Amino acid sequence: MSEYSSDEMMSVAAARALSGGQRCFVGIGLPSTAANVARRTHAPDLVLIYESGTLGSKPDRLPASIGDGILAETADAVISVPEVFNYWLQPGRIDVGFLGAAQLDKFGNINTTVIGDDYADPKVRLPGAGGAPEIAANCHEVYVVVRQTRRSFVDKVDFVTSFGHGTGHGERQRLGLRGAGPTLVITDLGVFRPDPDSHELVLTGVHPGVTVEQVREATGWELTVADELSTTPAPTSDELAVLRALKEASQ
Amino acid sequence: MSEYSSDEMMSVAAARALSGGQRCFVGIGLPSTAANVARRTHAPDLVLIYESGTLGSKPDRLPASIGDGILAETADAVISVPEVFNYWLQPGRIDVGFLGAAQLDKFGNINTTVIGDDYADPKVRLPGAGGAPEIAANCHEVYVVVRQTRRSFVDKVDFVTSFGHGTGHGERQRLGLRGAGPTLVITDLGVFRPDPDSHELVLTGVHPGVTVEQVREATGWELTVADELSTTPAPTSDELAVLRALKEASQ
Amino acid sequence: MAEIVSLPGAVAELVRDGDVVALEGFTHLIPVAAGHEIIRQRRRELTLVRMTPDIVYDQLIGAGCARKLIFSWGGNPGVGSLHRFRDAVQHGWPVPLEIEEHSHAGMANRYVAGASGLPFAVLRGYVGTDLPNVTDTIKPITCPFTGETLTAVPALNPDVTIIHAQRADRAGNVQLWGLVGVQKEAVLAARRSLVTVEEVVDELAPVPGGIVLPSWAVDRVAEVPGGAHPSYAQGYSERDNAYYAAWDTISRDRDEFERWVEEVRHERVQL
Amino acid sequence: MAEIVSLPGAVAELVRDGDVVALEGFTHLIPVAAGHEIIRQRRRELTLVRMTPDIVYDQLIGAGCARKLIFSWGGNPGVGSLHRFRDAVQHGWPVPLEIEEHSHAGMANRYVAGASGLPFAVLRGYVGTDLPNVTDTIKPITCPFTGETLTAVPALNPDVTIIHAQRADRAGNVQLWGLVGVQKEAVLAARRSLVTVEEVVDELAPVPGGIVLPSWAVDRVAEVPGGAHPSYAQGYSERDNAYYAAWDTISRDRDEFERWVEEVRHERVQL
Repeated sequence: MSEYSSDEMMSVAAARALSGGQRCFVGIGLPSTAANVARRTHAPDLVLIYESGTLGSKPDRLPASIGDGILAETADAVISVPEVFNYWLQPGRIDVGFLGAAQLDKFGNINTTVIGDDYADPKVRLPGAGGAPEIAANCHEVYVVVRQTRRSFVDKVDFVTSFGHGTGHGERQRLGLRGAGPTLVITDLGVFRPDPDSHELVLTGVHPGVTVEQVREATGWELTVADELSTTPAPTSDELAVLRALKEASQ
Repeated sequence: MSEYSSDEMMSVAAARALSGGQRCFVGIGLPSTAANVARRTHAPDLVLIYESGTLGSKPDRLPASIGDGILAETADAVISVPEVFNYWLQPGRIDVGFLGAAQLDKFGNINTTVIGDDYADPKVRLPGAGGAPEIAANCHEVYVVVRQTRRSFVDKVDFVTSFGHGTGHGERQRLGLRGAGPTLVITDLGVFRPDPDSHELVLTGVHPGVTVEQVREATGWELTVADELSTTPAPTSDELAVLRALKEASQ
Repeated sequence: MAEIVSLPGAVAELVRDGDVVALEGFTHLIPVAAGHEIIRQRRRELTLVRMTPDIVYDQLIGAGCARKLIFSWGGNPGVGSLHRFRDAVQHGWPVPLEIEEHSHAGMANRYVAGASGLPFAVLRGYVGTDLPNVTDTIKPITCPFTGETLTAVPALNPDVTIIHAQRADRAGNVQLWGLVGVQKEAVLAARRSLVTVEEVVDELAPVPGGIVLPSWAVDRVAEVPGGAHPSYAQGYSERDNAYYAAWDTISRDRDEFERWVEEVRHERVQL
Repeated sequence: MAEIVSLPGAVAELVRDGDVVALEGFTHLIPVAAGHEIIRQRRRELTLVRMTPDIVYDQLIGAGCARKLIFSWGGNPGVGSLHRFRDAVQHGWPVPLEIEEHSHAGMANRYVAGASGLPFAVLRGYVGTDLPNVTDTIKPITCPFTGETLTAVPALNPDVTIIHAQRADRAGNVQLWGLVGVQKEAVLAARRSLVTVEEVVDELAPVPGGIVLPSWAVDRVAEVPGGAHPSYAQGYSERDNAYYAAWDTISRDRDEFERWVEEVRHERVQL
């Protein structure tokens, strides 16, 4: 077993969550890294869909952006941006939406818009929504991958850019949203899943060497821990090799 | 001057109505013949648009249908059927809609749906609307080319498939239709234009050898004749040669 | 992922009595062989959907497969009328045919809405025409920003869409080019889909103007060379204009038509 | 028909103070040179529109050309934040920047409506998010057939859209391929349009995945080789990732940024 960083553990854990044949709508950054590792390891049939308009991209390096030319050159089909949203995402053809977040709250709501209470005068202006609101709404389920700190993992997001479970307790269904929303959150510390009733995120696994106390300290709400807490298997040398090769190829 | 048929006179007269650089949405049959003659004679820059999804087709023979392969092979761009209607026709990008008709009435309304008063039990079931209702609505103006008889040239169409001037007197504008509607009707006998106020079709020209009385007999309403009645110049030998070559090439 | 199967197998599996079925193709790439297989398998009570019902729909209607037609232009292109269609509408032969009639723009947008997972589409259409008086799937809608009134039509979501394409690869990815019509939308709008192709190849070389339907957006693919005859498949075949003209004669007469149907029913299936 | 002109001439003619201007391009084919020309000509009070405002919009905003931004994602892709954009939003420097914020799906559909001559578009979007609370161009709409509530967004119809493409022919027909983004819709939605191209050629050979905008749908074409730098033009250039990283440093500091603007303003125009 090699040495590895917590970021590498997170990427590998996220990659493992994807399985072959799934259609995955890939956000840029951490989600793209994880999805590409999955396709290069246990899930070669994983279908990668990017909002720049590519269906079935098979990049041999990490794309530098969602509009990287390699995504188009290796795709089964290149389509317009309106088409990717209207014909492919909106009707529920995508199994998994794979998203990052600047802020994530205990009900899986995502903020990538502003930090601070005042939208008009924000503490920090973030990039905004991009494709995320409709990815979160229309994919069968959503996986979120995010580095966990008390600032990113909050009780309530300052701004709901992408709706997760709202205030929980079935609010998605009441709003008529057809996808299941965030069913899995993977951080550099562990793994979270929504409670089936309350839809609050519950710690269901920790990465090797991480304590529940560490997770609690990096969580901005009173953390619930699952009765059966798993420990993520450490990255295999194969997984690490693929991850590092992908990252190196994209320098 | 060669001998020519009244159909040939009609096609040539219709062709002359088009001018170079115009974007023309071409219905199949008589309109397509005329538009292709125009492109091969005085209007080489005429842009032909077919509802099968071709922009700028340059066929060297008459297409057998609006989906003839030659239309795609010679086009500047081939697009989907939804796109041709939504992005090109609907926003008013087309100068002239060139239509045929089974029945046409004195206000330029077109029927290609049913003959007879009872839609549910028609005397004759016609093909239906096709692209015509929106061609008639959204082109800057509409030219109609039709063989004229008392059965085809009626006081009031049995069914309004494509709206011309309705009951006249500015009804188009009141309905919010943006194109000018039928501004020219060419038959095998003569040429008609709507009166600027009433919008009733008025005979403004006759083809060589045709009398006003003949036109009146083939018109199903009390015909108004323009004060200045022109006589269409007979087809030139060049026009006839092009028309016949196109027709021959499509056998 | 699309499975590559035989045409009879695919029709037997996908097309059920009473289904809403779209066989799309705008003059080019019409899935005629699949239509004949539906006749052969004696499907009944179908609601047939197509922008431009032509010969193959005349055949399906004459063979008694349909109880309803949703369409925007029905004719034998370049020749004239559809006599079986007329006979069904005007005389209820062999069974009455209900019709739901739209314009091309309306039908195209109904497929777009269906492909987009929306319940309706908006267009500038039908204004002043008699179509809204006879078709109840045309309604006004008001723009919430400008107050302008436009026209709404409901989504089309066929139970099955069948199209014909030039090629598929062995994984079931489908490629078509030339006039692509409304086929992508019709497939994406459907609950189930079948694509007949001229050939199955190892790899889909990119073609200018070509579109690809990924394998995971299609249910079944069947290799049916010439499956669009008498229409054409660009790069593979020419339109058989004589057949269109000949159909006019066959279809004018019920007896002659019935002989034709018997022939189709007894065609050896070689797939 | 599109006229082939110089870039400075086209910008001088088409882009006016106070206009709504879209420079579209989804990472690929971003019309950066045209953006710099707008800075050079010191346009003011523009409403800038783009799904993915990145470096060139950061530059336009920093140079004081814009009073408003309509967008769905603003960042330096693969690097981080847009510092000039943040400075304008958070501190009103050099002038206050109003924002109208959507999602990608909403923006794409706003262009589609604009290209389609419709006043609004319908989508499944924004439900449950805070965006409708801060953006007044998001409204509910009811399906007249099912009663379901969906979301409407108004059409975008820029005064001018500028895009970059690989090629045009001498008649002004424009061809682009690779990631085509929302460029066709943005051009068709606009009142006036300019396409900068890598090269003007005698004939547009068909390219797989390529689309053509006919000359009569475009107002002006300008030959600007490398006009997408630091983004790329598939088949012509690679993305200059180092520039994106370098921009982070330049844009963090107002003084350094102003030196950059001065350099752009004094660039020799060779077109």
